[in-house]
Amino acid sequence: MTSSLPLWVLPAIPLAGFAINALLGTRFGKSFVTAVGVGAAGLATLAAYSRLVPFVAGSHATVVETVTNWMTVGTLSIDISFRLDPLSALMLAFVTFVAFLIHVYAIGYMHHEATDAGYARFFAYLNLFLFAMLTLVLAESFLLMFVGWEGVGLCSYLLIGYYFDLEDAAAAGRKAFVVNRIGDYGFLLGMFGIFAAFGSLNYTEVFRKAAEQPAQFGPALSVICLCLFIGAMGKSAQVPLYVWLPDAMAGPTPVSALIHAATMVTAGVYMVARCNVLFRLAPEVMLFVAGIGCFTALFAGTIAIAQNDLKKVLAYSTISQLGYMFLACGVGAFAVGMFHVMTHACFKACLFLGAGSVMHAMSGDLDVRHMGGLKAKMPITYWTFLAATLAIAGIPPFAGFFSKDAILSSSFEAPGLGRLLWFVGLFTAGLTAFYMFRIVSLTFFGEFRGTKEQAHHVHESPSSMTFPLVVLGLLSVVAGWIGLPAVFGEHANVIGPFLAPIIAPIAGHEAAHEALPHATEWLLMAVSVAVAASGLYLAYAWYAKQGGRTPARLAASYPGVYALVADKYRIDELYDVLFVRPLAWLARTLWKVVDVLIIDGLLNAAAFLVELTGDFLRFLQTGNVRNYALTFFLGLIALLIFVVGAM
Amino acid sequence: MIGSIPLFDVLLVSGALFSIGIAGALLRRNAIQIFLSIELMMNAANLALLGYGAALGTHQGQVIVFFVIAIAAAEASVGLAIFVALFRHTETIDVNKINLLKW
Amino acid sequence: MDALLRDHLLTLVVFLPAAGAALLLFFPHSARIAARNVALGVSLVALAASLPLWTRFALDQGGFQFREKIAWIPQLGISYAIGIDGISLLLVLLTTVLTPVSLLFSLTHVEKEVRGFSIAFLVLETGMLGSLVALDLALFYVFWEVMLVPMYFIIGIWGGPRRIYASMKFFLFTMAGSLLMFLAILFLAIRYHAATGGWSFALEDLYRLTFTGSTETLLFLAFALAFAIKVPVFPLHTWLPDAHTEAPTAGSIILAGVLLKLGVYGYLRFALPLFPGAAMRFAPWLGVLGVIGVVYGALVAWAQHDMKRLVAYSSVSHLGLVVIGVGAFTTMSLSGSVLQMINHGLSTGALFLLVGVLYERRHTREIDAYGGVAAVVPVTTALFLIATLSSIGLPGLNGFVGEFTILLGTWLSPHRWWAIAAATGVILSAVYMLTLVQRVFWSPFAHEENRKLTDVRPSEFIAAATLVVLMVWIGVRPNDLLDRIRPAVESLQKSVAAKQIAEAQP
Amino acid sequence: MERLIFDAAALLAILFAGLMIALRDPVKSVLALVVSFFALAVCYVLVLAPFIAALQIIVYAGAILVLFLFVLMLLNVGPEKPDQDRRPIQTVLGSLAVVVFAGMLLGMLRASGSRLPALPEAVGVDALPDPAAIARLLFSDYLLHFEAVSVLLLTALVGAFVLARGEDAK
Amino acid sequence: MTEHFVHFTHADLLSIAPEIALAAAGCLILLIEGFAPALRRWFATIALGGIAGSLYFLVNAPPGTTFGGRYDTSPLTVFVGLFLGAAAVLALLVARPYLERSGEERGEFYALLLWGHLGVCLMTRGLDLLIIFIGLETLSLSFYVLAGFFRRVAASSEAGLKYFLTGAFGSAFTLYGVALLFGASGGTRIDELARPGLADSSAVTFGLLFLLVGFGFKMSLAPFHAWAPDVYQGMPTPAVAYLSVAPKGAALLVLFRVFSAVFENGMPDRFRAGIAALAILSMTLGNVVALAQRDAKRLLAYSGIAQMGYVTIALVVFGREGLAAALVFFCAYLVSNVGAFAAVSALYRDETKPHPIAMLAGAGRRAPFAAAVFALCLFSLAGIPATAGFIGKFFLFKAALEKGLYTLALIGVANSLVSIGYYLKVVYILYMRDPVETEAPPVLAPADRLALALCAAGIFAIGVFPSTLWEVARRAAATLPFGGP
Repeated sequence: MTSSLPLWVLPAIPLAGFAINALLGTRFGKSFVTAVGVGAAGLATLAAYSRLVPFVAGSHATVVETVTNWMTVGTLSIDISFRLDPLSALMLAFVTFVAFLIHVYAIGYMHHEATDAGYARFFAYLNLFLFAMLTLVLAESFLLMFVGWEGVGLCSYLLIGYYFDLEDAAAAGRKAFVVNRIGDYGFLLGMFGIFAAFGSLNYTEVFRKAAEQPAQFGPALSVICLCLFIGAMGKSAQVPLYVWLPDAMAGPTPVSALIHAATMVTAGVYMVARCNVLFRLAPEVMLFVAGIGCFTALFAGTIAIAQNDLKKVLAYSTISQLGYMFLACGVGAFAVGMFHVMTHACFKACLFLGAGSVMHAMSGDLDVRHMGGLKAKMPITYWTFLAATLAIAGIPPFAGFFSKDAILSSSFEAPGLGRLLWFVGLFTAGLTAFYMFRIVSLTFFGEFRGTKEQAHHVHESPSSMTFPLVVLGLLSVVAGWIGLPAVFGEHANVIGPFLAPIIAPIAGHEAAHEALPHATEWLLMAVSVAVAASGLYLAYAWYAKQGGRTPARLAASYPGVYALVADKYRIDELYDVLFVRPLAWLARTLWKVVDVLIIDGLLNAAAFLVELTGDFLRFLQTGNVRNYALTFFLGLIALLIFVVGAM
Repeated sequence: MIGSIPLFDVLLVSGALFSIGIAGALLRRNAIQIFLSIELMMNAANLALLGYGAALGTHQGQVIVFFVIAIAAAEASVGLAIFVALFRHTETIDVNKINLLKW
Repeated sequence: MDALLRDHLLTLVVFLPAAGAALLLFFPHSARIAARNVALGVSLVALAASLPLWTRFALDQGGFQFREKIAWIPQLGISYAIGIDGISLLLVLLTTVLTPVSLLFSLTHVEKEVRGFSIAFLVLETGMLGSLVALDLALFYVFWEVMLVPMYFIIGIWGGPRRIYASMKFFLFTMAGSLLMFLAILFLAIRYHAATGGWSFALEDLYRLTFTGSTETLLFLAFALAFAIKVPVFPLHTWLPDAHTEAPTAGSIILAGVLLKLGVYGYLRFALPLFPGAAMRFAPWLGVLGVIGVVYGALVAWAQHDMKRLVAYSSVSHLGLVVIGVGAFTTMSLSGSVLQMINHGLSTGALFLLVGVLYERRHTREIDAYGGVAAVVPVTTALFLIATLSSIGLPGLNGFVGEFTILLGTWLSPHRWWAIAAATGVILSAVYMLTLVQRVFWSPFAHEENRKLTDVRPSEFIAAATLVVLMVWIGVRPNDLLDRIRPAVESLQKSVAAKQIAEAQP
Repeated sequence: MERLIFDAAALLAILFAGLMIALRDPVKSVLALVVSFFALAVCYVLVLAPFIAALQIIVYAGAILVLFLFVLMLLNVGPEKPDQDRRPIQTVLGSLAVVVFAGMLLGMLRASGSRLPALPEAVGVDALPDPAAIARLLFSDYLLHFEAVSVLLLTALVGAFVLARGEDAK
Repeated sequence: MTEHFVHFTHADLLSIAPEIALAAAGCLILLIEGFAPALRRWFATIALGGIAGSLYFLVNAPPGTTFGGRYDTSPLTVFVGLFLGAAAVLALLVARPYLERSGEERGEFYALLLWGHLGVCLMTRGLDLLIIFIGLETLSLSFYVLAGFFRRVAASSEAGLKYFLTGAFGSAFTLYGVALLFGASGGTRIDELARPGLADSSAVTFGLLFLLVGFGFKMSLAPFHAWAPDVYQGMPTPAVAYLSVAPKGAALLVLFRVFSAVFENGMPDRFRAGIAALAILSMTLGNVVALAQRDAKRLLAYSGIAQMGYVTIALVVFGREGLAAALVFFCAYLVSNVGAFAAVSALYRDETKPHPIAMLAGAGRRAPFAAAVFALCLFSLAGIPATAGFIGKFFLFKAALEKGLYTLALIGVANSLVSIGYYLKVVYILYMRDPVETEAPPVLAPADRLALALCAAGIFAIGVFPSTLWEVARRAAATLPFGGP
């Protein structure tokens, strides 16, 4: 494929877009900005597919393209080189595509959101994000990936803080960056460990060495993987580092859709999958990953039930779904995890955009308690939203069903705690179905509960917004079909074999797990569908039919529990008390006590002492000559005693 | 020889006078008396010089003393002039009272 | 002229500013504009003259280049011996870049005693350059001290409200260290005399001396103290916040940008190679102090209400990292440290500059006096953001490369836990810098008087943009610098190793 | 014989010296000093320095001390009042110091004095050195001193003139 | 007895020609004062001419000793003579405008200054304790008078009294010391002291210590310093400028001569320790008390006390290398200190009032040149590199370390740290404090400018190119009699 354009062009295009918009955007007005920004995204997508199509069609052989050497220090030598293999291909495929759609959506969404300057800034950031994300995905070395990794973090920071003059937006941006930095700390240490162990940071070399003599690296790896996973937890909002994601909803909705649902937050999963060789050599860490994932899924799900802010609910569901993905990775089903990443990108993006469209219609109001009956007013939004909801709820044949089911079954068949994980996952599935349909019911069914002017302002969004909705809606129906379970036939599952090569064989670990008997498969499917369906029904019955009396009664009867859940278990407050305040106190103390009081105090005291001595001795100069003569004479005597006395 | 004067008699006298001179210089308050004491110290030195000179059998001692007396005279004239000049301002030559310049 | 450019290029670079200062002496006291422009012009010429150093620098050799040697006090073997290796090359260029930047900024902001200011600044530049290129300890000491005087005046005359205290503190702190170093230098020369019968203060000659443990330790401490104060290493850092805060913006830029580096530079150039044994014995202490510096500086920075103080403490934190890199003494960490010196010079310089932009308009450094000004001064905000990102080590900008190589290098050294501890700086720096950004530029618009804030003037923009460009350049092509650092660092390590062996067998 | 006279004169000198510093009235103490100087002159003779003895009487007792008296009259400073402002520290420390010093000095002088021979006996007037010898020394070895002293005296002269001259000049 | 009565050779004449020139110039001035007061304004010129002449004769004087080994003409004395001459010249330059301002322009001032200078020259060139004593007295007498020169001003007269009483007290001890040494050596020539076995006699020890305190008094070495601040404050500034430099150098040289004659082979440790104690006391006391001073001249007095403490280290080092270091130090001290006093005399309007430092506030703007030179001198006194002061300390501490006097060196640097405290205090008042008074200080007279410029030039010349000075100083010191190998 000499003719095809080199990989570095893919990130380069949005970077150029960013540069142009950042420098000139404000001068030439919105249309120019739109052209550049969306154009860049589109071009990037085209470029990506121009590489993807031949790749998928041809042999899925890994391609590594080196641009140049970035830095060489001592034994460390980092090339700027990109890698195209099934894993990055998958990511590339949906990242570019979804990103493009969301750029399009943003045209309409941001149009009256922003001044020219703001508009330009927004698209510049979006392009920058796309650049960083592509770097992250295509990087061939951990360090280059880290560049993208921090880059996306930066963009999320900038975009969350897009409305910088809102207190909580500004705070949320900082929070996101700092929490991510905590994860990056882990990532950094992981990289150090890797370099110390393997003497390189290039995937190819590291994974090869690891796969060839696993025994040699075993102990080191468990630490390394733990550190890496901490990084992933930060980026992918897993307990306990998830706290930034809900706040991140303060950003414009397209941002939430693109960064905080579809792409960036899945980087953690991607990284874990990327390092599957290392992780598989650290089984205890794998278990940890699965555990964290599973718990996060459940934990976030429960919070989602009690939230009334549309985007908040979606945010928690995102966290929960990310939990699923880690669960999959944790039980060794990396391919399945990535599959869910892909499907989730479609339906969650769709949900967010739908939410955005609703918000748009409700003139900025996101509280589901003010909505209701929007079905009629905004059909497209409704239908696409519904499709995506069914997808996330795991109703066949929607996309979510297949990926989620695959996760559940692979955790079911996992040894050890597998069954437990499966059960929790299953319960969470029901939970998901419930809270998702809860908001659907509250938003689209029943009577409108908002104010008058909201009521007559409500309208369907412009085509630039509905078009992506439709596309994504469709995708959330069909995207799952590339990963049909084995029971639908030998070659029903496309994605699995496609991703198979990234799960490199490790010397001594032959990945031999026999598929479940079909009967069990069917049974599991049935169970999960049943659970999901019941969740749906319950939500429909309670919120759409009887207008939420039962839940209200429940909430009333257990006020404490309800309050706790509604307050997201007050985790933020907990962190505040545990970490933030003590550190702030420490900082102040160090400054006021150590710096000012002790160090400066001592120095000033010394100086003062000298001056004081001077001020005192000064008065020995009495002005009386007799005293002078006396001092002279005493001096002489002292000298005499000193010198003669020594004889 | 019985009658001859041992050198250290001379020196002791000079030492004693020197010490008395110092005592006067330190204990008197009247500038003139202080200066007198200093003159006494110089005479003590003269005595020592003469004693040594005699003991060493050289006239140098006397020559030195000759010069010292000249110097002392000069010093006296200047010193007294200074006292007079100061007295014009302070109306006293009690050095305890003369401390414009201090600290 | 050609000969001058060929054989005495370095001298030219060093003394151009001083010549400019001498020229300014003859200007009438009232010629403010002229003085300004002449100073700026001279510093730019110096910059231009220093560029050939970069282009003509031979990458392949570890030793000193552009050497010149003229007898100065022949009886004592003191000579005007100068030359640069990769390390000093970069610092020299940093100096020649930052000086015009500061002067450019000051164009519109120094109104009082312009002539004096310009003179002081040019003399300061010569002092800094001189101590960077000196290869003779006596010469080095002279430049090292000469630097203090103009900086004392710059802080004391053009500084903030507590400028007197700050300038005095600055002077006394630095003197306290360097006086001991002065004795140590004399002692070295005397030892050399005793050993060889000849006199010399030349670095290369004194490198050859070897000492018994205790003597070496004392001498090392004498040197190290001087440099540690300059760096500054915790707990000798308290002069820095005051000096940086009270100094006029241009002064802060130079202080943070260059003067602090001279501490580390001095350590690398003198203390380390002269007394490797002691240096290695004390390396753990150095590392520990560095770690403390990183965390302590960051935390205290977080607690500040004053923008300049915050940035000043951030310097303590960053320099702590550099010190760790030196302490770890691996090729990687050393190169990282050198690179990080440049990075810190650029990023912190830019931060001070932009804080200065706000200060010159609002005349307060209180963080709470601002808030939400991004809307009023977008360009300033953007520049400040970039500087911030560079200083918190965002990949793609210069800060990251240095930070990463230092930490990785340290991790590979015996002192792995330093890296673990110091890496927390990654988190903390984000905490305090982003807090600053949030409280000054973001969050709701707080004070009406900020409405009339004007965005950067062209001169200010050029000054800041220069730095930003350099940040990006180094971030993207660090090799341009690393290639020049490598030979210097390797030869440093070689000489140290060699001398340690020499000291091993008496 | 000489020794007795010497000791007597010496005692007298010391006695009046003590008196000189003891007396409050400056005039009296000048007179005491005059006596003490006369006694010293006697001692000078006995240590074989009649020429100096003469000078002592003429210049010192004659001129200088008279000058003192003259100034005292000019300024007519009365005696110190005993009660007023005595400085105990100065007095105590001073006296102590003098005692200590005298002790050390005398001890040293005894030691060094005993190292040198006693003075040769003066038998008869002719044995006394003639001033010519001194003059010879004065104009040979001590010529330079002689010239130097001339400047010194000139300085003193001018100095005294500068200070003591009446205000009329300016 | 056969040769003529007066021994006075041509060589003798040539060797004292410098002093004759000085004396003559003084007389000439007095004559003019007496008979042609109209020619007043030429006094300074004549005085300068006299010094120029004396220096000319000094340089051309036949090397070797004259007056029977009692008077010395050697590179050392020539060097010191030039040093003293420079001090006198600068003092005279400052004196003229100063006296004009204070309406005291009288010939006696110049005459006495010249004769005092003559006395100092005698001290430095005399190889005979009595000559030295006479020189000392000549110096003292003329400066007693100069101290009280402003008869209208009480402070001046008081300064005269204090200087006179303490000075006379001090020289009595010196005289007794001379007597004791004469008794021990049987002569007054210094070379007669270089007799084996002399060193350990107690009389000699006492004699030396008496000389030490006598000349230490002239050097204003603590604890014999008490007169200095008061006298400096009351004395006309130009006279102080000279007094604070030249006699100190001469006194130290004398001490060097005498000690190195007596201790031909090494100074005994008890003496070393004693002198070191004086040095330490002087440095510390001078610096610490200077911190507390509010009057410019008093501050400089204490700074001078401290500086003498430093240079006394050279006497502890002893021998020719010690002397060489001391010579360099004194040259540096000359330009810095005289410059400082010149600036003081230029910066204050009313000479007869005290000189509070606070009055200098804002002088940096009101009198840029004088203030700049003042600051420069202060930095030089503080020993900042590239100034003369640094060079002085450099060679001093080098010599000390070479002798292994580590403690002394450490105390020395510790003290110079303290000293920075008050030197910078003045600088900051000059430049960083807003003026308390608005009227400008007197316009600089050309002579003042010249003096200041010369000092500044000297500070830089010595500070940047010290090698020549060092070489010359070493050559000069090499000719110190009994300087050891």
